[in-house]
Amino acid sequence: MSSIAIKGVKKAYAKNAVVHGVDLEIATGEFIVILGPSGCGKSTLLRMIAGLEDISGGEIWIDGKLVNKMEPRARGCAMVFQNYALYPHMTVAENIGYALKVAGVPKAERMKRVAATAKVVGLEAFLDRRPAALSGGQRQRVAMGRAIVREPKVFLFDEPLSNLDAKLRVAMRAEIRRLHRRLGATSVFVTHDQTEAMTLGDRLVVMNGGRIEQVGTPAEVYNRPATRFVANFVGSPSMNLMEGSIDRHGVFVYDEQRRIPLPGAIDARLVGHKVTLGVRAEAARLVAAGTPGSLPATVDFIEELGAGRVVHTDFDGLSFAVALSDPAAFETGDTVGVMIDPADVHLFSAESGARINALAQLPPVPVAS
Amino acid sequence: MSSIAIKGVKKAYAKNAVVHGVDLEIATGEFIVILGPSGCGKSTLLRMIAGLEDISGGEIWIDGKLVNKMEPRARGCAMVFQNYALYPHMTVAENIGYALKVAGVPKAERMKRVAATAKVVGLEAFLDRRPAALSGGQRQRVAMGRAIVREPKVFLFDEPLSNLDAKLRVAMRAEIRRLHRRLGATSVFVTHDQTEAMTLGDRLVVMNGGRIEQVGTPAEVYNRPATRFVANFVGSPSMNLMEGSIDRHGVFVYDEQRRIPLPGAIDARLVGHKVTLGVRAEAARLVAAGTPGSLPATVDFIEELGAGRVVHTDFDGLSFAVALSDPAAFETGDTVGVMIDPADVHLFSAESGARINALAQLPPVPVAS
Amino acid sequence: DKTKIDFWFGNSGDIAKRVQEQCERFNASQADYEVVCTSQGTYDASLQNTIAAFRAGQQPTIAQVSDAGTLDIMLSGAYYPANKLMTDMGYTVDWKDYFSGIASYYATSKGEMYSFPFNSSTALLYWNKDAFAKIGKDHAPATWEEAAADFKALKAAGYACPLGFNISRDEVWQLGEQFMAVHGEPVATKKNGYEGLDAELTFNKGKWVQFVKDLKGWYDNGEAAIKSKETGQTFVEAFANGDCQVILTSVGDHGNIGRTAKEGMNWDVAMLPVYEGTQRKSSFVGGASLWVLTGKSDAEYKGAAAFFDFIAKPEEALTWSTVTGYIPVRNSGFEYLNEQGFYGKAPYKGRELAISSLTASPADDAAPHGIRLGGLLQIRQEISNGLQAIFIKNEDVQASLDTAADRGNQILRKFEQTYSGKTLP
Amino acid sequence: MEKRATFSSTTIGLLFAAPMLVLIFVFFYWPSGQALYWAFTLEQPWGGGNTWVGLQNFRQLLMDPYYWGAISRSMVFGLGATSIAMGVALLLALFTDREMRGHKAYRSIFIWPYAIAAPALGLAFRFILAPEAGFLSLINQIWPGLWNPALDGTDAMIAVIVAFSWKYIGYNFIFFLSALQSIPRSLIEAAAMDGSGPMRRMWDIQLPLLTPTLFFLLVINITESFQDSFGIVDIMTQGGPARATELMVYKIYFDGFKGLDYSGAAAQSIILMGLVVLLTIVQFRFVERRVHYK
Amino acid sequence: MVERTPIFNAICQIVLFIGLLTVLLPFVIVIVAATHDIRAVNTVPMSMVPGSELFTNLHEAWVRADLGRKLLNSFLFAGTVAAGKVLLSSMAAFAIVYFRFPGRMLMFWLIFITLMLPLEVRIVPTYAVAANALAPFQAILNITGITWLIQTVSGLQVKLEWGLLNSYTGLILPLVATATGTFLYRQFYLTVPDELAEAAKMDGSGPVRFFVDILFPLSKPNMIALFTIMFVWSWNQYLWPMLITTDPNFGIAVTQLKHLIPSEFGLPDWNVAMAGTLIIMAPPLIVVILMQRWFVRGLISTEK
Ligand SMILES: Nc1ncnc2c1ncn2[C@@H]1O[C@H](COP(=O)(O)OP(=O)(O)OP(=O)(O)O)[C@@H](O)[C@H]1O
Ligand SMILES: Nc1ncnc2c1ncn2[C@@H]1O[C@H](COP(=O)(O)OP(=O)(O)OP(=O)(O)O)[C@@H](O)[C@H]1O
Ligand SMILES: O=P(O)(O)OC[C@H](O)CO
Ligand SMILES: [Mg+2]
Ligand SMILES: [Mg+2]
Repeated sequence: MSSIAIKGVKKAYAKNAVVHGVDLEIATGEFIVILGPSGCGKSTLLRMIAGLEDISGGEIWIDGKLVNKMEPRARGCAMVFQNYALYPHMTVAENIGYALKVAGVPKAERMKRVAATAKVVGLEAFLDRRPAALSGGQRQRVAMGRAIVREPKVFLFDEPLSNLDAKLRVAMRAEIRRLHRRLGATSVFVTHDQTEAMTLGDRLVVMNGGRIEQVGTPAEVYNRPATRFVANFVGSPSMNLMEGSIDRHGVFVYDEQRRIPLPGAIDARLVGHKVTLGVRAEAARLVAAGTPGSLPATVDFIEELGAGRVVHTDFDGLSFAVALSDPAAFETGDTVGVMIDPADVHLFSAESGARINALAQLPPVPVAS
Repeated sequence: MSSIAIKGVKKAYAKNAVVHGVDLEIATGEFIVILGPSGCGKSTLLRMIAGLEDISGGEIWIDGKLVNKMEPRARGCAMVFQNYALYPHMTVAENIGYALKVAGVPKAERMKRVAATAKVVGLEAFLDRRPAALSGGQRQRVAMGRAIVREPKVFLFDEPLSNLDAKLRVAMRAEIRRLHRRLGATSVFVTHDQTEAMTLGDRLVVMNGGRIEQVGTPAEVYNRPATRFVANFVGSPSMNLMEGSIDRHGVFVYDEQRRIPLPGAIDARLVGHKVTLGVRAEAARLVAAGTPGSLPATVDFIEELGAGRVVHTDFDGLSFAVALSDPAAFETGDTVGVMIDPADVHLFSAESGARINALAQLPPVPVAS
Repeated sequence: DKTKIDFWFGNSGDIAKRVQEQCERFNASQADYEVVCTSQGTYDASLQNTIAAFRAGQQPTIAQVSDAGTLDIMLSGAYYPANKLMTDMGYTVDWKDYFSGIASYYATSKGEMYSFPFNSSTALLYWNKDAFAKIGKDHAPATWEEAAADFKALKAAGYACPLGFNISRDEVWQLGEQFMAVHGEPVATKKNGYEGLDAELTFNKGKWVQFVKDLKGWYDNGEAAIKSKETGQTFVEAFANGDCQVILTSVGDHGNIGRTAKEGMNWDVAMLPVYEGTQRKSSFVGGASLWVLTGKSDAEYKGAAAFFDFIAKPEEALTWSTVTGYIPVRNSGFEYLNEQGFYGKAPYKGRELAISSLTASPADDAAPHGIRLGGLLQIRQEISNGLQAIFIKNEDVQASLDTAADRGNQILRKFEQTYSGKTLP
Repeated sequence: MEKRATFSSTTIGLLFAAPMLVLIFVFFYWPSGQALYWAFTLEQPWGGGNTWVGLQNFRQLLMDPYYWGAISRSMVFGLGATSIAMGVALLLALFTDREMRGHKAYRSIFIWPYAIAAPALGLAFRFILAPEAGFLSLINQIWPGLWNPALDGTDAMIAVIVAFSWKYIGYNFIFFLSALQSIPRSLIEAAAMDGSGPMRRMWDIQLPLLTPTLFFLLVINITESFQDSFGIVDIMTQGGPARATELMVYKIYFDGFKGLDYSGAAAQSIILMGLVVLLTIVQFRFVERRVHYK
Repeated sequence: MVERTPIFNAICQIVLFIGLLTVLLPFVIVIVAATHDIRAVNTVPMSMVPGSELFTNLHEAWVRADLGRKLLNSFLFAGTVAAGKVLLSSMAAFAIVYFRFPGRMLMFWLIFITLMLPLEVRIVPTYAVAANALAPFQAILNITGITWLIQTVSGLQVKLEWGLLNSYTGLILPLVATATGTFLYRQFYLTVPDELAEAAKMDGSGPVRFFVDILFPLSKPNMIALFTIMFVWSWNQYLWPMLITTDPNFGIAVTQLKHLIPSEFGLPDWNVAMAGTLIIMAPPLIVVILMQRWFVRGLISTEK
């Protein structure tokens, strides 16, 4: 049974629509990550689930109950806020225990549950401190503790890691993951950081401009992006995208010099149509300039990543990134050849941005210059 | 000739020393990144260069002039602040042109230079807006423009990207890189994000607790960390570190079950001493449990990164990460073997944390179980 | 238990202390009543607070109202007339015993006393004998002509302030009203208002205009100086300090000056001068009287009557006059003081001149013995404003006094309109 | 300006506001309403009754040149005192904010004047500013007659303005200093890097960023200049000499409370209230429109 | 900052120092005058060398103005007014900021306008209301005919009466009814992050709990700042206390100044007056000095 069902949910602020009819089913115990750029309506959706925002249209069901008109406290959700929203004048113990206190849980029982929660989030030693005397990571843990203590059916996270520094973010990610495994509660996690999304989610929901672009496992989303937007948004460096059209020979034409053969037979209806071609940086290879089948480019600059490097090349103004795991044999300014395996090519309709599915699944075909 | 020379510079706030004698030479046109955890004194060092902070000891030379007692404005440095520090009551054009106005540049000339700068940072369309009406990335650009317009000898950046979201951070990184290539001014860039540091710097300066731990190119720092601190701090996921000692056979002993042979002859003086052994996640391999020469471990969890994945394994409580580029053949809970190539091993003195150099340079030796 | 009655008064400072002492003496003298005496700070405040409290139904039993506020309360209907009170409470008072000047200031046209004269005074001329000796004089000027010569001489002898005066609202009464009184000139038509609310101010038409011009002349010549709180020293302080040689002020200040005068300074008082050829008339009574307000219980009224009875005792008059400077309000009190030889004793000598001044007119004189104008405090303010225009802004004397009279008349008309339909008792 | 997170219960909201609303109804609006009624009548001071006179009170006032004098003097006083109190406080706050030696002492002492009661203040200043006895008597010894607030209207106005300003320097100082301290340090540093010296920074950066505070204080100072001036004028000059310091509030108090002309005073109150409301609305429009950078 | 601006620094220091003198001078004069005897204090010009009569004068002022009792009253009065303002203002501001109901802005303006019309101006009608604080309601009942209705129906004469003259309540309530506090609190509430209210909602608390558990304790620095301002303000009130308390038992310290100011009819003992002034102005000064740290902090968070 699904834990949360979102049916055609819409949101408008004074006629200004920001969520345009979202449908989503979340299974019990699932960890769902909502990913999307700033302003796309992620928080709004999450807050509608929480009950902090009125729903302008559609229905939200939690555990089989229609909650559209239900108060936040009645919905059985707990929320972790981006800035944690800890009560600054309360100690850690009081922060964690506040929901229980409001619910009228007797003091002894409350203290027991707070202590148990503190153990889960590793804050036993800090129960008497105020939030101001905690580090960022510890505050984050208090926010988690506050959510856990109520034993909610659903956890809602609104970018809970974005205020932490890079190193800590990675560590907390692992911790959230572990916690989820342990508690097994349905979780909805909002972020605009794709690494976070990839590493955390059982499934990702990629949103853009108030609409869902794709729902799928991290691997699906990465390997078969449903839209050009998803292709561009997920993955670092971003997928290389080129605008062009398909000619009669089943070749993608970017300009006269740069033609990329496409795998398999082309649906006749696509010929002459504008499409976007995408190639992941790690799917392309760099070869010596002039290698047959390669496209000529110059090395713009090289990003050293330690474990690898990204070579940014330049196709007459269009930049194209190639990820290498071996040390680069090239320097800035060198002319090189970029090799693209047709099997690794993604095609999107230039018009709608939707994936053109047929192509990538066909067997590769030898490259013609 | 070096553009900036820092000689034995110290800083103490009311007897509380926060920078303990730093020496650093920066060549003209170089892009230096100062990397280190929060509170290590990065900003303080940068601000001493800028003249925003008095110097408690040592000397700072810029362009051959001792600047210890020089006013900020006289030093010819421009600074980009973490929160941008834009003047909220001025338009973009006024923000960018303020330094020129103060310098008494006539209005016509000023407007010309502001327009030119705006073009460089891509803000032509926003010149009349106030900062409040700009997005994060645009604000960042204004801050850059404000620095550029003065054509300074030195650019100082204090975590200028940390307020941006992940996607934008990557894009701005590339922009700063390009700008540096174009203007060629000496730049000092402070960050605590190691990816940023690796991708931007000609050389990195890794700081910790008010001291420099290592100075070197990104590759040097990544491949030959000078201290255990650097090894741990640089790279994502962090280098796997294990405490142990070296036995007479030149083998690193972690516990009775886990012994890792070390390459080459061991300096006799090291035998029996406590050391820290480090292996990067991408230097280790996962093999079937029981493979000779492998160390037994269980798979804790797997982080899907799209272009690769990190398998977190567990050595009886000690976690060990292995990065894979191919899809993992293992699942959480599986028992696996971790394979470490002695050539990829880093050794640090457990006492001082300093790299023990001799080892890694020697040719690899076959692994004994 | 004792019946408590409230008594609000306006004096402050030393005089307030004396009032308190009197209250304590009364409380100690009998066991039935306790009078709670509260200073409201100034005469104005006493009246205002009383009105506010009355409107709120929280009025005191007894309130002190200054001479100038008399008509404001007389038309209110908010009081229990003194004569009726005493009769109702079983006291017989010989109303004839009051000095006629004092009585007529507070009585109705039929001669009924509606309030009890309490601290009565009149203006006197204070002069520095030492300074006058320097110019070869051993007596105070009796006429303004003589005074003018004295001021000139004093100035010539090096005195910076032969005459000290002030023209603030609270200090114009001795310069204006009292001047007109002793010269027998009307302040307003209808016998200074005694004969109707439609009286009009006339102070801008008689001798007083000349006096103001003279005063301005002395002032311009440096023979007279304005001394006030604002200049750092009031003219009373300046006199006591020996800085000013002549001042006109209330006999109420006699005690105060005696206590604060510079050591060894010889000074004395005299009646206000008149212009030559003028027959001296009685000066007006100053100070304040006590009113009993309506809406209180019989017990409280009994207490009030007892209090009035107490303060009317000759011994009280003696004590009161001794410590303040105020005059006894009744013949019997005056006689008692005389019997005690009070006016012969050093610090008190001269105070009898106040009585002489108040009774200077022949008994059959028809001139009014007071002023009965509504809003008199505001009118004084207009006079003060007029004088300030003259002395400070050097504006024309006649024009300024005309303006003051004009504005004063507006006040009178508004008063008349406010009480339209009412007539003076 | 608006909250995202709000509560929906109107009843509870009203209950929270109720105590304040009841109090202002009883002690502000009801009496003010009464004053409004009096303004159209002639009210007997002892409460014996009143006569309806329509606009007569207003007509008389508006035809009285002295009343217009009081209005213009009030403006002079309000603007003069406000600009001195705010100007000096601003200067002191700007300089104190530079955190030079002794700034902690300055910071605490400059606040002191606010703690002093207007009457006590009036007393002290009367003492200080008295032309013959006070400390300014020195001036008169050098240039005789130069300073005489007792007889010179301008001097008197200066004296009350100075006394009022002195008190409000403390008040304004606190607000300016807090506002200055909440300007991000990095803005000042950025300006320093841009080559701007301390004085220039004050002018270019700090002052513009203080504008919201400036306007807030302007409203408060002007309204306070109506209120607190009363105690000072009453003790120092009583509106004199020659009406030179007769301000609107003082005149209302004097005519109504001392002169027992309740109706005339009520009419003046109505005019004053209209004036202040107007002034504040103008200021608010200005604040809302021009001053918010966020 | 590494800045060498010796001339400008010197100018600043000089200006600050002059400011310091200007601020301190009146205090010094009051103190010195309080040490003189009556003659010395009336000498022109007064000597700035302190005399030896301080304690005599303080004692005399203390006794004469009955300062023991009056100071106690002042503390009670100023403390309650300040506390009342803090409480009512925070509640009213809460209603204005955190609720959406029709007439909310009207309410804000109704409260705000009270900032503008000083008590001095409407003192007489206010006094009348203080005499019977229920008079407005009585009047409403009368005008609407409810009184008549009740009387005809039940024969009972409705007579609401609550006199406040000469009571602490009367001294305090009218002064509580002003807007400054509401204004400051509103500014502060606007800076409180929305997430805090949302977190509380998620934790199950309604508006009342949120106010009591979160908002009120959070505003502690503002509370202290407002309390200090209001304490000083109330302590220094003059006209209203003077009017409403005719019973010396309810008198407060500041109005006692008038008993100390030498009147034309009394001795010019300014030394005692100044000694009294010294005593009377000390408590608010001490409060300001003690609260200073919190005070500035409280305002910082309100301002921005
Ligand atoms: N209270 C509001 N009134 C009007 N518009 C709003 C309001 N709250 C949000 N919006 C608008 O709704 C859109 C979606 O906002 P939302 O906060 O859901 O974005 P988000 O995806 O969470 O972005 P971010 O990553 O920046 O948090 C934005 O365009 C925003 O401007
Ligand atoms: N004005 C100051 N007074 C006292 N100590 C200070 C001051 N400024 C900084 N410090 C201390 O100096 C140390 C170094 O601070 P610095 O700001 O240089 O750190 P950082 O490396 O820039 O850290 P972050 O990444 O958090 O910006 C810290 O421990 C900090 O607490
Ligand atoms: O000084 P007094 O007490 O005599 O009174 C003077 C005047 O008569 C007051 O109106
Ligand atoms: Mg969001
Ligand atoms: Mg820093």
